[in-house]
Amino acid sequence: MMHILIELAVMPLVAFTIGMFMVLMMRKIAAKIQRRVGPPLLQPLYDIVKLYAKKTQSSHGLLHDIGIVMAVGGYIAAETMLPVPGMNGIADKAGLLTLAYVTMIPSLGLALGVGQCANPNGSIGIARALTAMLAYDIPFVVIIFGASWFYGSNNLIEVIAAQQAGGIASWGVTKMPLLAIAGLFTLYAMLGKQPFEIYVAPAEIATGPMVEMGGKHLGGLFVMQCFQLFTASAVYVSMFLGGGENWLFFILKLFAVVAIPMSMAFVFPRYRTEDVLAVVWRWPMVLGLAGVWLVMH
Amino acid sequence: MRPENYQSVSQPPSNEFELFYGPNHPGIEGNYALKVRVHGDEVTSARADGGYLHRGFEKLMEGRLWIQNIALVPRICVPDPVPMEVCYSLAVEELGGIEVPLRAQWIRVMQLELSRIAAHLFFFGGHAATTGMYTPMFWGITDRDLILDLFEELSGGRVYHIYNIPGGVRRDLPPGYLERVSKTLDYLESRLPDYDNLLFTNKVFVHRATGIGAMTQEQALEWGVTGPNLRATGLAFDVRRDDPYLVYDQLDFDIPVEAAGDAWARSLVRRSELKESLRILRQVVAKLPHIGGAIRAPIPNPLAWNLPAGDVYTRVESSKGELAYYVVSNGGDKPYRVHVRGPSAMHAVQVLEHLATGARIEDVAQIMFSLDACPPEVDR
Amino acid sequence: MSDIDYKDRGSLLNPLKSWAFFGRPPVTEPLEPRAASANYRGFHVNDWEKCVGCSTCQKVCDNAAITMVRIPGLPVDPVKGVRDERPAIDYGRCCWCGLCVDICPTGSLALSREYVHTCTEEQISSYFVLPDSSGMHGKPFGLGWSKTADADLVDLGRQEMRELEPEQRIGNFAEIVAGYDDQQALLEASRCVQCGMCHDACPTHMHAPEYIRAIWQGQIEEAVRLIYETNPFAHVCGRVCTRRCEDACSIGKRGEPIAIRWLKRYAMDAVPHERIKQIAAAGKATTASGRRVAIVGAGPAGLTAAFDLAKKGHAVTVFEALAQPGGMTRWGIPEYRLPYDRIDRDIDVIRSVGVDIRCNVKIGQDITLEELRNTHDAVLIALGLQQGRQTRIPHSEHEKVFRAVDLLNKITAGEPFELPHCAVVIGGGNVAMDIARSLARMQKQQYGQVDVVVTALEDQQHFMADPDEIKEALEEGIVIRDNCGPQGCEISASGKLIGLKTWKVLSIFDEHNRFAPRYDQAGETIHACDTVIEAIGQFADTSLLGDALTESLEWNRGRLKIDAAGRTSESWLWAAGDMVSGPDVVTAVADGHRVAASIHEAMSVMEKTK
Amino acid sequence: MSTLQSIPVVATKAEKPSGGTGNLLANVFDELTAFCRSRSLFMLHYCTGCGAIELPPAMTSRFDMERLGIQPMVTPRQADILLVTGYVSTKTLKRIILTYEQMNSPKYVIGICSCTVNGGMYWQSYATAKVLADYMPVDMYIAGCMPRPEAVISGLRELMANIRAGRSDNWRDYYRRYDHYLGNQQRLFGENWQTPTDVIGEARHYGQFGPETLGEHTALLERHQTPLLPFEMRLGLGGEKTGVENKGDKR
Amino acid sequence: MKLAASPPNNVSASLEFLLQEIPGLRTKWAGPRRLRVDLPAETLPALLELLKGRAGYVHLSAISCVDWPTQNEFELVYHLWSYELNVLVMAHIRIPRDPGVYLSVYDLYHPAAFFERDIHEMFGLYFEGSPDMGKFILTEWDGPPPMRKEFDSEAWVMNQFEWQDYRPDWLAEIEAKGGGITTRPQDIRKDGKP
Repeated sequence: MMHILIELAVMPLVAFTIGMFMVLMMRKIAAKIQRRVGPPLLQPLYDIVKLYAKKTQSSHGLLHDIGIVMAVGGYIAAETMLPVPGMNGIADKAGLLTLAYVTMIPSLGLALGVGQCANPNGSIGIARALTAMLAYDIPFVVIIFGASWFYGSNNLIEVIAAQQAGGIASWGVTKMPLLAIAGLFTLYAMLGKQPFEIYVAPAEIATGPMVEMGGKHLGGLFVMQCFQLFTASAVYVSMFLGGGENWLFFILKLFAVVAIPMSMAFVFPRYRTEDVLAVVWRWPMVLGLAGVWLVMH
Repeated sequence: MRPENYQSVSQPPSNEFELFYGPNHPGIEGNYALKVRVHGDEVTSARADGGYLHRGFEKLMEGRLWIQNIALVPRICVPDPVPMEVCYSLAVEELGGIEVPLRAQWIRVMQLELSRIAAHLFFFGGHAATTGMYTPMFWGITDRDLILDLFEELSGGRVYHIYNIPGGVRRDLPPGYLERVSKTLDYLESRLPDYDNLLFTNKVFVHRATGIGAMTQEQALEWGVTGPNLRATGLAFDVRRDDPYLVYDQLDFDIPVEAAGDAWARSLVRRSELKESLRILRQVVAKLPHIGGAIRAPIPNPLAWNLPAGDVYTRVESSKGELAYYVVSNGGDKPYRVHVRGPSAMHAVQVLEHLATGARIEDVAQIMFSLDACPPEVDR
Repeated sequence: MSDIDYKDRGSLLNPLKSWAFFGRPPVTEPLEPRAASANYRGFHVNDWEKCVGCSTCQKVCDNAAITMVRIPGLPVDPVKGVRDERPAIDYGRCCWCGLCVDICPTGSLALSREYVHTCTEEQISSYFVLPDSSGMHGKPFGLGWSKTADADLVDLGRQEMRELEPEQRIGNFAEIVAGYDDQQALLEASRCVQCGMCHDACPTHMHAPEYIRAIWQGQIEEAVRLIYETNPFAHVCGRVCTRRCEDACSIGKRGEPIAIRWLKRYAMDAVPHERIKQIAAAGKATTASGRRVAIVGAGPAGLTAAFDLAKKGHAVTVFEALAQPGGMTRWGIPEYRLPYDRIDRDIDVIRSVGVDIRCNVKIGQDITLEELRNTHDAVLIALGLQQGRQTRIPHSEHEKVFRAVDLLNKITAGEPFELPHCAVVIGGGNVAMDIARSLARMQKQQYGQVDVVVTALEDQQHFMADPDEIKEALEEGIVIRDNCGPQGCEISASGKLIGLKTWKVLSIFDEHNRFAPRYDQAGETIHACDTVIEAIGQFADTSLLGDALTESLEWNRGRLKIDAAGRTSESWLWAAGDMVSGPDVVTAVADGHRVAASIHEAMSVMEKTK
Repeated sequence: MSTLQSIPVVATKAEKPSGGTGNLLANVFDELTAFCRSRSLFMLHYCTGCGAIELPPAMTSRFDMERLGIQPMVTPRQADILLVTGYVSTKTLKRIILTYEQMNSPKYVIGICSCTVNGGMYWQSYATAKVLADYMPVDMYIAGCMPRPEAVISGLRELMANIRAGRSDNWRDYYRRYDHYLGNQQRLFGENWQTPTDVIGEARHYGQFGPETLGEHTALLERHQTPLLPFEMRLGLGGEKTGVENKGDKR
Repeated sequence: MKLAASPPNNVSASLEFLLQEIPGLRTKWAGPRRLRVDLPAETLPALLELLKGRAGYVHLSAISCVDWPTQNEFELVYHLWSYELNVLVMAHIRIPRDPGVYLSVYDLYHPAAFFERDIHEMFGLYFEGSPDMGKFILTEWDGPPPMRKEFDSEAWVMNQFEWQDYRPDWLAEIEAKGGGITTRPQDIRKDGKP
């Protein structure tokens, strides 16, 4: 029991740390394409510490605070369901579908918090965020369905074990390439970077949900971003890239998975909202359904 | 006196709400504001709100000597200051009957075109950034900086050159300057394919920009649109060719046009214009070494310089459109009246209001940036 | 116009080509500020050695960013046009346009290549700086935007004055200088930067910047009014002033100074005489004070004092020994430099305010000073230097050896004298030039050719005379032999003067800066001539004071001792003019004002105590 | 402004527990926050004047502010630095004050260009405010018209050093001498000027209350102030409008 | 402008011929492409209609207002450009300063709306029929129309604002030695002394 408790504490910490470096990687990739140096190594940490150390905080009320707690808490809960090398947490109690649900909590929490901020930009932003969630969650569920069908389980521990049994040949990406591509696409949309960055959109709606966030609220969102990057990539790695045999490979896989959308993000503008729906419901859905069809036959 | 930002919040009808674009908003160019009323995603009405950059230039200029105003005029349009200086100088020269030496005229053309390139590079970045793509901005501003380096070497100032003076220019070219201009031109030319790859052939960008803020040529003429925005609707008019000043009639350049009149066409026109400016600069660099002589016509002691009474309307083609100065002298040592007709005065107010109405929220910023509106020109 | 692929639809893959930049180094500059370009407009530097505190930068500054600060300990020299003021710059106003640099008359101001200055709110006073050559933070960054020849906003060249050509002027006494026409005057006046150095340098502190500005604005009468505020000898000073103002002019630091004298002349000539009289009379006291002042000598000093006192309502009588008023300006200056009708006009203006001038009254003979003292409330003696100094070289007592002032007097009076065929002038001052050139004109008229030699101790660069005078003299055919120390007149056996013997001068002053010329005998020259004219200086004839008064007055090195206001040790007697201040028209005018003020004050006191 | 000299130099490191009472952990924590604050500065993306034109170069590749941890942020809530880039017209000044009051402390104001110090080249203009420090405390000035990107970066580095050393604390001054700043604002905007932020309430809440927080000008404010209507949320959640806190409530 | 090619003779002739239809109108060529037209205020709409309808003057480049308090008049200058003729017509009219009302030309030229609004703000001149005479730039200004000649901006500023009070060390040192500021910039300005 103690063992589980420690894991429950450590897993989010690990996720946060890795996520922070993913944020750094993202900013470094941007810097590289933009021909500049970019931020120093611990910049994401400085940002978060600074935000939490703000001396005055502008809270718009209880729901504003709770919303952020929900956003971060949802991901913390998700981390405990994501097996990492050596730690399974409560992964065997929660399946992929649970995970999919849990990862929706942050968006809903955010919606709650932003709602109380009563800034029209925030409201538009959260509407867009929920639309985006709607967009990527449907192919995501299809992919989960396909993968679960294939592995015969939606328990991630079993899914990972099944993949690790036969090396690369038994990875989801080789067994179900169509689903893997659809998954990558969905992951891209999930991360919400250009061209799917519809809900932050500084030039349009002044960073949308974040518009009224400052201090610890914004810090919470920064933490959430770290978790989000880790969660999305860890889910993908677990489903298609054989999970983590050991920490080294696991981290390499995680970063590789995140690096692909990040490298594309900075050379594209963002779509309009309906374009996101159109694109995400078309390509990953078609690929996903085809993949499911293949898996089922 | 409560700021009206807060006053009107609860007023719109229940199915609409009001959004403030600016003055503190990344979707607005400079310090400017646009109040839009939104129904769902669609803008039902838009009101421009200027004056945040109002300094009363026209009043200030009435209180300063003819020469002191050269420091003031570039501030009227910060991203593209040279046309301001040149246009003012041309007006003063015409009033005073001063013949500008040929060499100074060629140097002015060089500056004008360099400034145009700098402004267009700025524009690409800004336009791309409104659609969420920041890399062109980073590239554009970095490449623009090389032009600022050239300006710094020429005039001692990166942004405010204050280099044109009634009668000519203030300093001669530094030694070896034209070679460095040439080198920068080479570099910029080598960068154009990168911009094409990243921006002008970017499927998502094309998708985002096509059809946005479209106007027909008739509408454009009705609303007083000028410059690249007018050329994007298919009318090949350019003050440089059709109302020539300086030595533009001795230069060989084309006037790029596009037919669509939308944000994409406006971007493409500027892209082609940038190439034309490079072409003009090549000609200037080739020609300038063969033009000797003074760089400035003798002007009297600026502290005691009366210009004959009269009025004059000078126009130049700035990167934003038709820039004009109406200068009146009553025979004194200061202008009696200066009226600055900034091209953005049209673009940022009624054209923007027209185009934004009926547009989608996500396109409002793009419409403003694609018009390349420069708020200080509106506010003055 | 399409010259790109996928123009209408775009491509998804093309943007990915930008991944090439993963393999390229960043273009980011190091954090430390780069060196600015060679003519960068950074913070100001000011070469205090060159700066004269003229404040022209302050006037051109469109942002009102420049404050003039007086710094004790810096050299001050109004005569050379140097003030102990330096510009301080408010970087809360400055826009670094560099107009101050381009207009700086001395070229002392420049912008450096330094451009970083940051401070907190407590240190905001660091935005107000007094630039010197060390740079804003004491670190050298090198000069950036500085003055270049083709970018000078100061107009260094003077309007060309039309003059008679040498061949046109040599045979007559017509005025050489034509004067400016309207256009020229306007252009010349527009060169002025209104620094006021001329005002400071002028002995009588004429409002030169103001009247130049008035001329530029076309308000000539206003200019005349301003001139008359400080100088009733306006016509005279418009022609023959020693123009200290132009020596001080800040434009003259690098170029030709403003032709202040010619502008004054232009203003005076452009306004009708009757109008000038009205302007000059403006401000005259409407009631008579009942006080009577006697002034001895109708020269510039005496008449200026008379003008001032008469305007204050005092009854002024001027006694002049010679036939016409004007003093040395009439009797000492040749007509080609100063036509007599111009002196007459000045005097007419002075008379028009109520000054009574009595000529041909010799004090000491016709009337004594004691009598004047008894009949007047105050007496001013304002004598000119009418007596020429003598060299006292051997044979200088010969009848063919003259004093220049005596000859000039004769020429003015039209008295006949034997015109020399061949004259040698001793002296290198303006008087020497005057007599040489006057003689040359007469020679040309009478003999058809010029034969005048000017010898002087100094070399030609250091002559006391105006360079213009020397140049014109040479043009007129006068021979100048410098570095010649007169040693004696050569007398022929028949007692005729045949020449002047000079030795070559090695040096004029000894190491203590005392006058002690050393000669080289080897350089002995005999200048053949039939007349020698001494023009080595003048002195005043104070014999009219009478022995008793001479005895009771205090003296100082041969000159009357006066206090700062011009009062002698006798409380009823004031002295002014060349006799106390040395030969100079404008100084005499200044003297006149000073004693007039003093006399007026003394009489006001008398009024009260009565 | 003539009162400049009377501004007390705010005590450095006022937050630090004094003397021996501070334990090691607290000191380390303070050091860490000071360090992170200095290394992570979000500047508000607000182009108030012409100096803003040199910020894009400073932010972009050539001078890359991000390597110092400085990045632009879009809304005042997120930002630490308010860059006042040059002249502020009266109209803009109102927005800047609103913006400043909405930012979370510690916040820093940087006055760029001549115009923020003494009116700059628009000193004769009827439309611009002249001395920025009259209306809000300024932490750093950068000279130039406009300063080059290098100068901007030098100024920011100077600010970072000050923050690191715990010196840049002028934001407290706004709370402690609110009456002074409000007085100047009222002089320019009229006496019925009010902002939606309850500065006095915040000062009390965060322990920044000083003897000069209240005064004649705040008394005037109370007299003229009209309660700001709470923004009606149509979702029925209630709550307040952006940054609007009803001033009457907290007293 | 000097280098500009003159418009063909027939253009200038036909333009002048056309303009003869307007009574009380004087023309003057101010440059090769600049035709100055002075006309009574009441005939301006007719001129604009003529130019727009018959000479292709579709572009209203600007409306400039000049205040002539000594004549108690406002001068309005309509700068019109024809994309066909490439000649700028500057139509000058004078209207009395009081009451300062004129007709809007918005119906003919939409850009007039901006310029008329601007002139209304800056000069207080009212245009009847203009779509919007509300404030745009000077929304927070309650003084007189600032561009009028009688409004002295510098005096107003000196009265309204205080300035930075610098106390640099060097100045204190100099003052201790007996020197100090002699001429402040405002001392040399004729108008607007504080």
